[in-house]
Amino acid sequence: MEDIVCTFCGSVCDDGEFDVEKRRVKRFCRLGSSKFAEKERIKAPMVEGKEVSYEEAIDYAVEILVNAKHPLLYGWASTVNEAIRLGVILAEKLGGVYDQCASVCHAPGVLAVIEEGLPGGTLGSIKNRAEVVIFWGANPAEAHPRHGLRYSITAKGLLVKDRKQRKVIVVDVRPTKTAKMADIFVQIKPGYDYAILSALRAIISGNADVVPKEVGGVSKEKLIELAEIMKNAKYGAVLYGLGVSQSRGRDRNVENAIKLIQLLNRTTRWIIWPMRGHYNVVGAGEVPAWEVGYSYAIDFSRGYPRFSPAEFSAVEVLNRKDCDAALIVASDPVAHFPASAVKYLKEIPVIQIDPYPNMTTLVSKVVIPSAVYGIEAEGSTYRMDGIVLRVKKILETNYWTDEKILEEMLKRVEKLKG
Amino acid sequence: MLWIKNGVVVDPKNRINAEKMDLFVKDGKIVEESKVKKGDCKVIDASGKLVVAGGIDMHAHIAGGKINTGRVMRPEEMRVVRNIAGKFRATVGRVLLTAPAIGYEYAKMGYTMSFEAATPPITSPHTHEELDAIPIIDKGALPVFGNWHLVFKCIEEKNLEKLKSLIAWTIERSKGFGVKIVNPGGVEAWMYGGNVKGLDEQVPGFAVTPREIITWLMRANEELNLPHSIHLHCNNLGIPGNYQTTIESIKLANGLKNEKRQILHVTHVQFNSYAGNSWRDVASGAAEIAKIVNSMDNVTIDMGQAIFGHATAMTGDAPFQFTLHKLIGARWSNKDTEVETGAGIVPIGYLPSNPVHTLQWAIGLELGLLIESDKVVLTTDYPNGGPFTEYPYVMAMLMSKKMREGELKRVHQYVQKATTLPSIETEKTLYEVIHMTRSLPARVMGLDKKGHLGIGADADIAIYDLNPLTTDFSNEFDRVYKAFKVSEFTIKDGDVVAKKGELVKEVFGKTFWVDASKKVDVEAVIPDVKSYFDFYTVQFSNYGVDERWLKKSKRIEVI
Amino acid sequence: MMVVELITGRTLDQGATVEEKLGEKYFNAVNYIELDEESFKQLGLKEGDRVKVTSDFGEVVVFAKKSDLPKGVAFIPMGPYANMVIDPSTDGTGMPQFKGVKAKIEKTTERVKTIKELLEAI
Amino acid sequence: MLIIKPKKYFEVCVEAEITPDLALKKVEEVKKFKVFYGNKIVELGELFEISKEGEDKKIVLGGDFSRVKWVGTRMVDGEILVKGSIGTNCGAFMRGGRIIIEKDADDWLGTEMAGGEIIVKGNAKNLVGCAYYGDAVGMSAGKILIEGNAGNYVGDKMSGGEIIIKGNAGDFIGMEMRGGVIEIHGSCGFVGGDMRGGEIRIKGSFEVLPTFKKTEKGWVGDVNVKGEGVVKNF
Repeated sequence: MEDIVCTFCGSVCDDGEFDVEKRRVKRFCRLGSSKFAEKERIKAPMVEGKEVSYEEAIDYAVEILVNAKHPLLYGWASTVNEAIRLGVILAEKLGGVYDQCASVCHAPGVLAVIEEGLPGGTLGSIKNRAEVVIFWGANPAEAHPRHGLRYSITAKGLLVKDRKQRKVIVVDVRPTKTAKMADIFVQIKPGYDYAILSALRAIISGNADVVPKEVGGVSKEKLIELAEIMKNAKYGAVLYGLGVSQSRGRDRNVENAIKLIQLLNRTTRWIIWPMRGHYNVVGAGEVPAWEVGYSYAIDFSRGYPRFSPAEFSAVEVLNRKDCDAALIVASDPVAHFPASAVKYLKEIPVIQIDPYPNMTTLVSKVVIPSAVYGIEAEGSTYRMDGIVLRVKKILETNYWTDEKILEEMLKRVEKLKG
Repeated sequence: MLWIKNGVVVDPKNRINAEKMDLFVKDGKIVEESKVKKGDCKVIDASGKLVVAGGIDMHAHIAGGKINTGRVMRPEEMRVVRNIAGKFRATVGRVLLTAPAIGYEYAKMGYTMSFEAATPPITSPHTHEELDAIPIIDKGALPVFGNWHLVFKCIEEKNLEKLKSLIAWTIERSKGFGVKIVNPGGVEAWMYGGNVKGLDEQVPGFAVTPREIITWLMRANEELNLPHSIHLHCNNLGIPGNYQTTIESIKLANGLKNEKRQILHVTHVQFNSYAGNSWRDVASGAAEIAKIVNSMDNVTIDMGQAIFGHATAMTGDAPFQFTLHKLIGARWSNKDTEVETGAGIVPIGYLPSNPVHTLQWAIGLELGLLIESDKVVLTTDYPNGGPFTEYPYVMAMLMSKKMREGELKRVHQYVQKATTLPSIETEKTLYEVIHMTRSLPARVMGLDKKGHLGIGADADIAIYDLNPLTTDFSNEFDRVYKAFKVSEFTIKDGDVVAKKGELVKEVFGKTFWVDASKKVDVEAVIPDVKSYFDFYTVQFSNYGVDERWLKKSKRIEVI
Repeated sequence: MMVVELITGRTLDQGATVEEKLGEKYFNAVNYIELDEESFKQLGLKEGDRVKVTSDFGEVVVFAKKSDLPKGVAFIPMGPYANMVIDPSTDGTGMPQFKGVKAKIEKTTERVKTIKELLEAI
Repeated sequence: MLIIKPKKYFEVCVEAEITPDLALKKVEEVKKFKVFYGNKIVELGELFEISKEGEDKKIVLGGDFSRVKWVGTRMVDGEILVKGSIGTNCGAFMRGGRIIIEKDADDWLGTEMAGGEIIVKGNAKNLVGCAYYGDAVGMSAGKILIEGNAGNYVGDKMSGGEIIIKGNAGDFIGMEMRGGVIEIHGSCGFVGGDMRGGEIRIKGSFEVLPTFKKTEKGWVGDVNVKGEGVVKNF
């Protein structure tokens, strides 16, 4: 089968070739190939370690959720929009909290968008037009291995034809694998992204005189050089990663970078975009945005949606012990949340829906295995730049899809809630 | 089955003006009396009430990347709670509404169809996912063509057949409804930080001009004979002096004719009707625009009325959005979309104390009043000019000089010298306003089962607590406004969905799209399309929307 | 003993094994700390030795790995080991600080816990 | 004076928009006041012991209120005395009166406050006197005094009023500030990014951004927004 869509990272490559006999995918990177490889699965639905039917597991799960005062519904980045939509409606009906993986990933970027907007473009604009690409706190060589080839570094575009016509700059706190592919590497002191961005804005707007000799471990000369490259590019792109959104300054770093892009657009063209992680983490934000107005950290306890990351992001809900049950779909918070949050997850009833056993399985009271989207089921997903791709069904399975499981849950919840 | 008894019907398409009559509905259609068993009918007593077809919003931004980014960047818009979760969905939104809120609010107002006015073909799957999430109303979406490299290429080659094939292929792939053109050439120029300033300025990197883009797409559209004409957002939007560009663009329709509908629809013309040289001496060019539109028999427009209060500018006109961001210093989102097009989003508000905003408000009304009712559709270009929920305000204003006089007193007096609004005596009749909100948009979009109440029409019906036979529309404007805000009954495909502003049933409407792929040899353009896919970031086979993905597809085949 | 600025992040190995979290490969992909050569010397470490990482928020024992890092910066792949010591507070943003946490590093003879043991200890 | 004490440990947070107006009502009426216990709407009396002493417009919150949110929101006068700690959004949109918190305050204290006074005897967390997401202006008038430490993002988009922190403050203080005063007796991280006006006084150490000019008045900036805010030691 051709033109298979990858369901690993936010690059969502759609040019894979799948050999059904050998169960192997061609053309994808190591991460994509691992996604399509055969792995250990959760064998059957389980309640407290005992195998049960799907219906029994769903009944049990729904009882927990309906009786909860404030259930947390978390995950969603590795499933399709159809399932996410049901998850959002379920959270609304249950009066719970909807939160998604971005809240420990790129969500600070959303806060920045609220402050300043998002002057961006699709990956195709970068591939075809960007003569300068800056990876800021992003390491696609390890997190999005084919990004450079398909969209940003060696991608062959219409106006920017190849690598020679494109300048690649990496700004990071360490010489990453991506930094080694760059024309220029700017190594900065951890925690100084904000200050450096402020300095660049000052230099570009003609206030270089106030900028001190060194900012965040970077000399003023180097900053001026960087500013000149940015000003002189006909079309440039800043692609930022978790180095910006997970470190000191978080949303403020992104906000400052957006302000820099706004400034550059007064004289030339620049765009900025986050290097989103999971294949459908964008969908996990887009779907709730059209269904209920916000993209993450959404509370429905009052019967209508409210947004507050300081209170309703999953880590805060858990740190504050502000939930009494959790439904985890297509995610592994036990592996990826700080220990304090994991500690509380261990204390409350957890329901998991996932194809694969993971650390969250170990703390879950109800485990419901699901089909793997992109291999065993189809559905729509959003690439990191919001371009929609339909992941495909290649193989048959007896596992239920997330969509079917959630639909059954929703039916039961609606019945119980009247 | 439904029997709507004793209503006072206004149905301009069928030349019915305030006649007392009964309507019958069966299987979602309006049928003859003989087709129903009256005993089995649910009866709605519409005595002394106005019965009209469901309203049609032919140009709004209701789904897709733009409005959704708007929602994410404006949580303050989302704090207005409209419905608490219960039997129906929780809905929120001040002007920017969630998808369920869009469906519910249209329905409560007696509107039953709305078109998403601009979707880049590559993002059409997103647009359709959002359209599918909007309950009750019927929907459609217009893919954009005016800045697409492939379109430029066909025009450069002067190959009309290829262009026709490209349009047919794109509309089928994107499940689109027609050909939208946004600032032709200007958005491509924006990729280099520029814009195009006139119809004859060459688009950077291409041997084409906006004039050629419009003309060629118009010709291709006509040869394909699509239900809708080209749908043009003119160059120079939002720039003082732009009314001349608009007039020149309108003239491009000269010489072409279509039996059923216009050749050219120019959209949200309010934003393209500015005289003057700068924001300091900006004035209305609406009278000139009205003159040219009235003089032509193949051009229609919609108003793009500005409503005082909050709004969000969102359009494919990316360079304009950046200009707006610089002008007012507000947040700014931008989306350069592959080699297809671009878009931008900026929060705005219209204040009656601001001379420019007041001018915009007045120009919309001038257009609505000065242009013949058979050529101007009521829109706010939601959410650019403001909320669609204020259509009743515009309807009432068009029908009452007295209401306008009252409003003119509370706004910035700049409008007195900069517009003709204070001197306009015209009061549109109810018949005209119903036409402007129902039968006309249906005709403009080429929908023969919509916008009227004749036998065979879709049973999309609105009943208002307003007796046209006894209402003084000039003086009772407040009552008129309130009556149109909230329908007594809204009926969608024969189902009563809302009653006195309360939702009673949630249904899902259809998505209308046009299939002209049999009309031309689509294969003629495929090699070119495929060669362009080297510059796309998705595979050719993964581009577009399959019909089975749509919740409720309504394919309109063009033969 | 020395104090470092600890960062976490994705690696190819972590990514390629992320759907097999209860397996050996994932364990190996996330249970180490990268330090620069000088820090290695300073702590008297050789590749594969164990170090104890202690921050204000917890402690964890991981294997030591030499890497091309600036002095004073240490890296643990994102995952359960890193999460024992990162700062869980979100400072009002909803996002814990996964990058840039002060941590104390010392050579140890303590065992590296398995993933299950790690979870039990929380 | 109304005295309110929790009856039990709350399994999830409670949202109780209590203002001193309640102190003027009869106890029976106060007991019926609606609060949110997770997704359940319950009566105040179901979760709290309520008693009344005298008629003054004052509420005393005894016991632990650290899991109770939105106390004192939109209050215009009177007094709330919190004997322990308080939950998030305390004193949001407050226009007058006084809130005294004897222990700690959680995030979003005094958000968009437009008058009145908040005194925290312990520590405050993040987003003190800020604007809610999407809003253009933070605290515009009134006074917040924190005797202990405060977290990140203090006085974001603040346009007036005064925030005094006797201990340390966190990072990113007075960002996009337009007016008013922030006084920190201890130390803090970055201050005044994109500050347009107002004054930030710091006794201890802090980090100056590279977009401030050193003048006799102190550090003036932020030049990126042609700002005239002042950051200085005192």
